[in-house]
Order: sequence, then structure tokens, then C-alpha cells
Amino acid sequence: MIGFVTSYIPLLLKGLAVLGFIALSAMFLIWLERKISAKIQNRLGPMMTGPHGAFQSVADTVKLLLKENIMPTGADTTIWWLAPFFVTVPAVVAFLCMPFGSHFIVHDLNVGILFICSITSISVIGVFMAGWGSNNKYSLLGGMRSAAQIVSYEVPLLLSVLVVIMESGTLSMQGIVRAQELGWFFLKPNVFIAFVIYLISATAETNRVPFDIPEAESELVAGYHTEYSGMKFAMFFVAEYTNLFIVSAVAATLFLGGWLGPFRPSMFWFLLKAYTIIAFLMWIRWTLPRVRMDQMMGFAWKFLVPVSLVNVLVTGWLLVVKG
Amino acid sequence: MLKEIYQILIGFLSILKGLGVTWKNIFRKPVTMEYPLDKPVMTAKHRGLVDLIPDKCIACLQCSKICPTAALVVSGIMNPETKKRAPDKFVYNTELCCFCGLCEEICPTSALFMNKCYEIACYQHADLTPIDLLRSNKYQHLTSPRTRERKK
Amino acid sequence: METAIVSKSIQERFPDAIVETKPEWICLKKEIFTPVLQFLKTGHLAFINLHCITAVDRQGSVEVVYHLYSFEHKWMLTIKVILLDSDLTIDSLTSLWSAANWLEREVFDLFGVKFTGHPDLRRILNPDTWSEHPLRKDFKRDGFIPRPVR
Amino acid sequence: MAVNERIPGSEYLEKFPGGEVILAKSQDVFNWAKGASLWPLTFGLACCAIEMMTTGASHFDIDRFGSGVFRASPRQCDVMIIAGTICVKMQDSIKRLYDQMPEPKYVIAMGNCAISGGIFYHDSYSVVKGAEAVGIPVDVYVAGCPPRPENLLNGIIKLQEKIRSTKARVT
Amino acid sequence: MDYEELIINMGPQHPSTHGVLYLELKLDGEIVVDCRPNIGYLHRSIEKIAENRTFVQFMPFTDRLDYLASMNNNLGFCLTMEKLLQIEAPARAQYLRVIMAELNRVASHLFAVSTFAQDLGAYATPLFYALRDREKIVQIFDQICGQRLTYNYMRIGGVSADIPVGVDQLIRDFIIYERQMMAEYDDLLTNNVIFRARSKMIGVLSKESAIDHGVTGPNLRASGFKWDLRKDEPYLMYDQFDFNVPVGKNGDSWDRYNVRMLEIMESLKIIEQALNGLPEGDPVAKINKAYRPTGEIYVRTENPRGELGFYVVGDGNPFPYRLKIRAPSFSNLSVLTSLIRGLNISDAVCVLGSLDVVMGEIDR
Repeated sequence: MIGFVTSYIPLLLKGLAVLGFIALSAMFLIWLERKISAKIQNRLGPMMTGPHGAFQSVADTVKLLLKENIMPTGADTTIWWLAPFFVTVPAVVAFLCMPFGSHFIVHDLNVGILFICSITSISVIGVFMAGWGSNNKYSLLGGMRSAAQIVSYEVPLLLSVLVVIMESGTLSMQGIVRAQELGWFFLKPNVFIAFVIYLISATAETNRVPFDIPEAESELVAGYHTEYSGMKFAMFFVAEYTNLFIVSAVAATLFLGGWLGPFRPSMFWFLLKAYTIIAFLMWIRWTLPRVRMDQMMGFAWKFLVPVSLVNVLVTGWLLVVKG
Repeated sequence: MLKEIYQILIGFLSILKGLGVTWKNIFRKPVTMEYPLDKPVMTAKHRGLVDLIPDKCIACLQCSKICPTAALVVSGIMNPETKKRAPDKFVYNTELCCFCGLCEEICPTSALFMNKCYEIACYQHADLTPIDLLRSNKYQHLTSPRTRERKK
Repeated sequence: METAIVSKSIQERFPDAIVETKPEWICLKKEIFTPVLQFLKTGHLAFINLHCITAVDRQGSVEVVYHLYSFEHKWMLTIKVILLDSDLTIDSLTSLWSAANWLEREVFDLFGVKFTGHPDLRRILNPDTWSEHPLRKDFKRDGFIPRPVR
Repeated sequence: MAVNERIPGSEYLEKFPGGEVILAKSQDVFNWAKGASLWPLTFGLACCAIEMMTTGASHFDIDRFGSGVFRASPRQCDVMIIAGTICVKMQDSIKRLYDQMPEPKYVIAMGNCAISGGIFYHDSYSVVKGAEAVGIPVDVYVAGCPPRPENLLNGIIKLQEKIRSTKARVT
Repeated sequence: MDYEELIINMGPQHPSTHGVLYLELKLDGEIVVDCRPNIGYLHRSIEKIAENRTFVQFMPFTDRLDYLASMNNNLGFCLTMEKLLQIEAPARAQYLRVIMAELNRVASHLFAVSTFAQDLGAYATPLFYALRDREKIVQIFDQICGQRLTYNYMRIGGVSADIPVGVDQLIRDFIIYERQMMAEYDDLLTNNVIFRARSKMIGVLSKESAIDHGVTGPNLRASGFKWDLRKDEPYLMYDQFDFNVPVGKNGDSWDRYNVRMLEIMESLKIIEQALNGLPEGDPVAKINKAYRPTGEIYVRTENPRGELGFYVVGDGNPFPYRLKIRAPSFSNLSVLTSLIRGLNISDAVCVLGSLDVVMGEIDR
């Protein structure tokens, strides 16, 4: 009995470490987004809470904790209450096989990348539940839009990941990183195209501009999380930024050689690459306008899917020919 | 088909140009004026709160007639010694005033002017309504945040 | 391009339409009002732009004022129609210019002039629950604080 | 001028030895957090809305005070800046918006129209004479027509000081 | 299987209705079947107030009509009264009026262009760039007349104050600075593929339907009808400046946006020429309370949003007997229903943003 329990202690500690990292990284990303948008718009961003607004996210979280919890009348209580959990839990579980460093990984599944991609697509159910449960027309439209968007961008995402799997030959995340010791994957031309497609469908996956149609500020007021206040809204916020981190971390692992780097602390390289990709996505967020619903769908099915299919064929042909 | 690909490429280039603009802006100096730390200097003609030099005023009621929102309530009496009219009641309603500057222009003896005070925020309604302009410390209650001590 | 020329060309087609002609405006009878405007719009004078409809309460009658503009002759024509307080109705011009739709609703809202033939004549600026028409000179309402004359 | 607000769970904390000390300390942290992240509702009525947007923009940057996040839905806002003239037709919409906001909510009446009907006080049949006439308790009055953006920031600072001075109501 | 249309309220408080406009949209899925705009949420009864104010006292109210272009409203009211009272403003005052009106047109178009970009989803960045440039204009106005938004600068027969010494150099620096910034906005917005995809051929307004609905200003010029009061019915010395009138090709949202961008460049040209030709003299006009006009007058001027008309009826009292304000945004907005039938919500928001309406002058 003791043996059975003690074998779970390391996993428990790793889980707590991951939870701590998620909370910190979500708060840091919220602060980073406000600072980058301030830099782009020639202003200063949060300044009054600590040096350069360091504790701004702490203040936001504590304030959201204190807010009153309002249940809209006529809301479908269980669905409405469960929705934030359906969005947050997949974002946390996906950290199971995220290769932070050569030895920093919770558990290196041999189907690592497949696990991450399937877990992160559960959050669309949560978004749809939030849309339906809030008994609010704007949320309903937001929910339906997000379902269509994530489904149509799941296909190019997986096809571009498929190219990397074909190149590295393994599904496990550590294996993919080790396969890039010779040369990072995105240096190869066909994998570079997969990298671009991956980034485009990743912005769509995490509902960020130019694909932030579900919670379009100017049309649907606040999209699917219009009716959520206080801690439930904070969970949506944390889930959104954690998804952003997952997507950039997977991109860094698959295309930019994960924790590979010239000197020892491998975790440093992983975080550096992940955060540069996040900064790039934030830079795009504050520059481009939003794409319309049917243009977004058309772009996915008429352009991204054919190009990624051709890319998979070319990679297969190259592998067969080059041996 | 070729035209389609060409369109996509042109589109991609235009997005990159847009990103270039924001990239240039990242390295520009922020234009923000940090308000409570360094406060702006009001321009010469700035129309702040209405203010009065009591002894220059001859209570001709021109200003209260011209005021579009009837924010000035003035009544004057003939002062026997100095044989001049002097205001005995001069009430200014900040909440009705529209800061148009007509009273300042019309005042023949320029006793009434608009001062440079622009920080008018308070907790009670009563701080704003009838302000007696004859009193000397009429605007003391409108406090303003401390500015940054200039490191000379 | 003078009002006299316009009133002369109206005179030829509709002899008894004009009540009075002034250098600034022409006053028309209420009965044959729409045909005259139909002619003004489609005729050689080409007043294709209905610039503004407004009304003036003359304490006993309401003057409805139309401003028409012709891009060809670059000239603004003012047309007036006098309506007695007893029957404040006039036929609507929405069939000629669709600009008239909202402008007439506003005159109805503020003056109470009913435009027959208007697609949906409701109040446009004030809440629908109101019954009085604010811009009439004899308008009373609680909460209406007149400016004290100093 | 202390407006008492209930801290969730304050009655349990009080029973433990030294509970009051923890309660007092935690109250400062809560008030600091509430003050430091006041999320305003995008709610511009008239000319003051333009000055509110200018305050949000780069030259005055309301985001320095943590309240640059202009949320459109009243559920996620803390402060309602009534910027502009309150008209008869708009009256009940404003009241409904105020009721939809979750509890620790504050109101800044920006501009003379929101304070007392301002330039439209006399001779106007369709302007409500100020935010109090709608039945909304106002925390800070920012006078001006329109008030300068610095004046609005001064109002935000005053609201933060007011939040920091509130004592929790220990039930 | 009968289906029931979804009625959605883009209610008085909505991020993209540019103020308090309430649109009742009847939706079939995401396609707008019918739209009923309700206005009046900012009806401040300015026309009733005008009947109890002297002409000089009414000037601050004109600032609050189209609160993004207060100088142009002042100008419209001044010209109306001067024509009614047969007063002639001195030459320097007329030049100063042209400079102020054109500067305010640039500020108003900057605002309109960037809120249009915000409606298309470019959240906050173009808006904050435009407000950063507009801040320079607002500071110039602050130096000249003391207020940032409601200037009350023009008087009947002149202006309230002459231009301070250093300000014309400030304006010239602004013109040079603004020309570089406009090149940046073209890269950021005009040539952006997503921006064009979102606004090309959306909400096409034909020339006939525009004239029929009484649409004026940039929206009319975008539909291919070359009509600008400053050129076709010159008032206030506009005939002495050479500037061309930008005209759009097919009257869609992108054309309405592009016409405004080109008009900014034209206004900068006018300001430059007016500054160079500024005559000497005393432009200041004393406040005269003894105006008691009789008769009536209707004068129109070219506002950034269209043709603003003042219809003043005087009957010998110091107060006008009736004062009607013909607001350009009022007629521009009446086109909205016919434009957005059949589009989906995102395009409806785009068309409303491209029409650039200000609720202050619609509801008066």
C-alpha cells in the first residue's frame, strides 16, 4: 500500500510544479500583452502597481476573486456553471508531456504530440457550452462561430504536425526534439511551410486576431463570455493565455528544436523560443484587422488544407527518395 | 490559378508592410505625459473655473445676463462712501457652467476671469454647486494629487 | 436662377397652385401640393435633392417648409405650406424622395403634423409614450425648467 | 467617508485568534487590488466620450492606472464612467446597465451633464438632471464641459483613494 | 419546418454603434433580414433651447452638435447669422476661420477613419495612432481658444481671438508631421489585404440612391458624384484655394474610407495655402447683444460629415423665433437600412462604421 502511494508522490510534485508554472505564466502573459500593446501604441502601459506595473496581474486576479458571482436568469445552470472548467482543464492537462528541458517533463508519453492535439480540442466544447448556457443571443452566436472556426482549423494544424512526425519518425515529444539535434526542422523548406501553416491555424485555434471572431469585440460585445463575471471570467482569461502558451511551446518544440541550445540549462532555451513566438503572435494581434466568418472558413478549406496536403505528399516523396 | 497565388502573395506582402509600421512604432519614444507625476502647464487662454477680483467688480450684471446657462447669480448695492456699486452676492454654479468664456469677454472691468484650475473632481455634489466668489479661499477644497518633486 | 422663374413655370402648369410668391420662398396650396412637387422633381428644373423639411409654429397655424436643391442649376428653392391648427395633415413625399421618410417623422414628432401616406409614421426622437409635441409654442411639461432671466 | 463593503468570508476569519489583524491586513490588500484594476465599461454618451477615449489613448494613457481594459459587457466591469448627457429615452437603459454590474461597482459622473444636466439644465424637456436623478449613487464627480483628460485621471486617482479608505463591514 | 428569425438588439450601449444608437436587427442565422434603427437616445432638445437664447448665447450649443467638428458648426452658424444680418467679417477673420475649419476637418476625419478600422477588428492600434495625431491638433486649438473640444471660438462678424505668435509655426510642423503619418496609415490600413477584403464591395451605395436619401459629404462623393460645397458653391474664400475633390468609384465602404483619407491630404493643402496668405488686420469681433434680425434664412456649409444647414427665423426679438439644424448624419444614417439588408453582422458593423455618424447632431 505504501509503495503504491509513494510512487505517486513524484507525479504529484510535478503536477503542482506545472500548476504553479501555469498560474505564473498566465499572469506574466497578461502583463506582457499589455506592455507589448503599450509599446506598439507609443504609450506606457501599467505603471502604478510596482515597478513598471509588475503586480498588475496580481491586482487583476485578486479583484476578480472579490467580484460578485452573477448567474443570469434563465441560464442553463449546470452547463453554464461547468463551461469554464471544460475550457480550463484541457489547457492544464496538456502540460503532461510538454518537454520543458532534457529531464524537465512530467511524463514522456510515446504518443505525446497526439495527446496534446486531442486534449486541446476539447476546449471547444467548453466554449460552446458557455455560448449556449448564458441564455444570451450574443453568446450563442459567439459559441456557434467558435465551433465552426476551431473545427475548420484543426485539419491544417494536424496536417502540419503530421509533416514533423514524418520527418522525426516518432510521436514522443522528447523524441522529436532529439531528432532535431542535427538541424532544426524549420530550416527544411517543406517543414518551413508547415511551420507557417501551423502558426496561422494556431492563431485561429486560440481565437486571436485576425481570427478572433467568436469574441469579436466590435460585433458580439464580448462573445461567448459576455455573461461571466468574477472568477469564472478569470478562468476563461487564464485558459486563453495558457492555450496561447501551449500552442507556442508546441511550435517551439516541433519546429525550433525545443530545449536544444548551445549551453547547459536546456529549460532556458525552451522558454526563450516559446516566448519569442508568443511575442510574435502578440505583435500580430495588435496590428491586423479581423477576418470575416466566411472568409476565415474559406481561407481554411480552400487554401490551408490543400497546401498542407500537398506539403505532406512532398515530404513523403522526399523521405522516400532521400531514403 | 496563377492569379490566385499572385493575389495571396501580394496579400502576404501587405501584411508584412503593416507589421513593419508597428515595428517602427515599437522603437518610437512613448508620447505619454504621466499626469500625476508631471502636470501640464495650462495655455495662456485656458478657460478653467470662473474667478473674481471682488474689488474691481462694479456689479453691472453683464456677466450674469450673457451666461447661456444662468450659472452666475449676482446682486449689487450702491456703496454710499465710494459712490460705486459693489457686489454683495456673487454665486457661481460650477455644475451648470459650460466654460464658454463669454462672461470673461463681456466683463467691462475684467474683474471676472477664468483661472487655470482644471482639476475639478470631488466626492460630494455640494462641493460644486453654489460657490461664493467673494470669499478668498473659494477653490481650496478642490484638492489635486501631488506632482513629482522635480529632481533638479 | 430666381424664384420668379420657378413660380412662372409652376404657374403655367398649375394655374391656381401658388398662394404667394416672395423673393425667398413660394407658398403653395395644400390641396394640389404633390403634383407640383412631382413636376419640380421630374421637370426641367430637376430639383432631385430634398435637402430639409422643417416646420414653424405660427400660433394658430403651422408652416411646413421644404428646401429643395437642384444640382444642375445649383440653386436652393424654399417651398412653404400653411396648415391651420384645425387639421394638421398633408400628404407625404416619401413616394418622391426617400429622404422625406425620416424628416417627416421628425416634424410629426416635434410638431404633430400628420403626413398621410407615410409608411410608418412614429416618433423618431422622443419616447413613443409621449403625447405632447415639444416644439409647439404652447408646450408644457413637468420637469421643464425655463431659464431664469437675470 | 467609509463605504462599507463585505469581504467574502470575513465572518469566519474573525472567529480565529488574531482574526481581526489578518482581516485588517487582508482588507488593505483587497482594497489595493480593487483600486489598482478598475475596469471601466465602454459607455460613451456624448462629447465627454471623446475625451474619455482620448484619456484611454497614448497621450494620457489611462492604462497606467490599470484601467485600460475597456470591457464592453457590464458583467466584467467595476467602474461605470457616465460620460455625456443622460436623456429621458436613455434613462432606463443606464439604470439596467448599472444593475447588471457585479457588486463592488463604482460610478464616476464625468462632465457637467452627468452631474446636473449642465448646459442642458434649463429649457430642455428631454434631459434628465444628472446621474442621481436616474437613481445611481455617484462616487466621484468630475466637473468640466468636457473635463480635460487630466481631470478624469484626477477623478480616477480620487476613486482609488476612496476605495483604499473603505472599511470592511464585519457582519 | 418554419424557422423563427432571431431578433438581436444592438442596443444603445454597444462598442461599435458610435454613441447611443439602437439597431433592432432581425437575423436569419448571421444574415441581416431587416434593421430598424432607433435614435433619440441623445435628444437634448437644442432647438427648443435655441428659442430662449440670444444668438451670441447659442454659439456654445453649436459646439455640442457634431462634437467632433465643433469649429465647422461654429462656422456654419456664423455664416448664417452674417448673411441674415448682412455683416461682413474682416479678411483675416475669414482666413482664420478657413484654417480652423480645415484643421478640425482633419481631426474629425482622423477619428472617423480610425474608428472604422476599429470596427473591422484592428483593435485600438490605429485608433491610438490617430488620437496621438489628433492630440497635436487639439493642443493647437487649446493654445488658440483655451478649450480642447468645445471651442466657442467664432463670433458673428469675426473670431473671438487672434492666433497667438508661435502657433502658425506649430501648424506648419503639424502639416509636415501629418504627411509622414498618412504614408504609415496607408501601409497599415489602406493596402492591408484583410482590411480590403473586409470592406471592398460591402454596402454599395449607388449615386441615385444616395441623392434620393439626401446623403451628402464624403459618403456621396464616395458613390462617384463629384459634389463639394466648398468647390461648387464657394463660401468664405474657398474659391481662392486650389484643392481637388476626391471621388470614389463604386461607393462601397472602402471608397468611403479612402475618400476621407484623401480629403485629409487636401485639407492639409488648404491649411498651408491659407497660412501663407494670412492677411494683416484685426479679426476680433466684440460681443454685440443688440442683434434683432427679422426674416428668415437657410445657409449650408460643408461639414466633415456632410452639408450642415441652419434655418433661422427671426421676428425682431433678440431670440430666434425658430432655429432648425439640418444635420448631415441624420440623412446619412437613414441609408443604413437599405445598405445592410442581406449582409451578415460583421458587414453591418462595417457599413455603419463607414457611414461615420455622430449621434450628437442626429438627435440634436
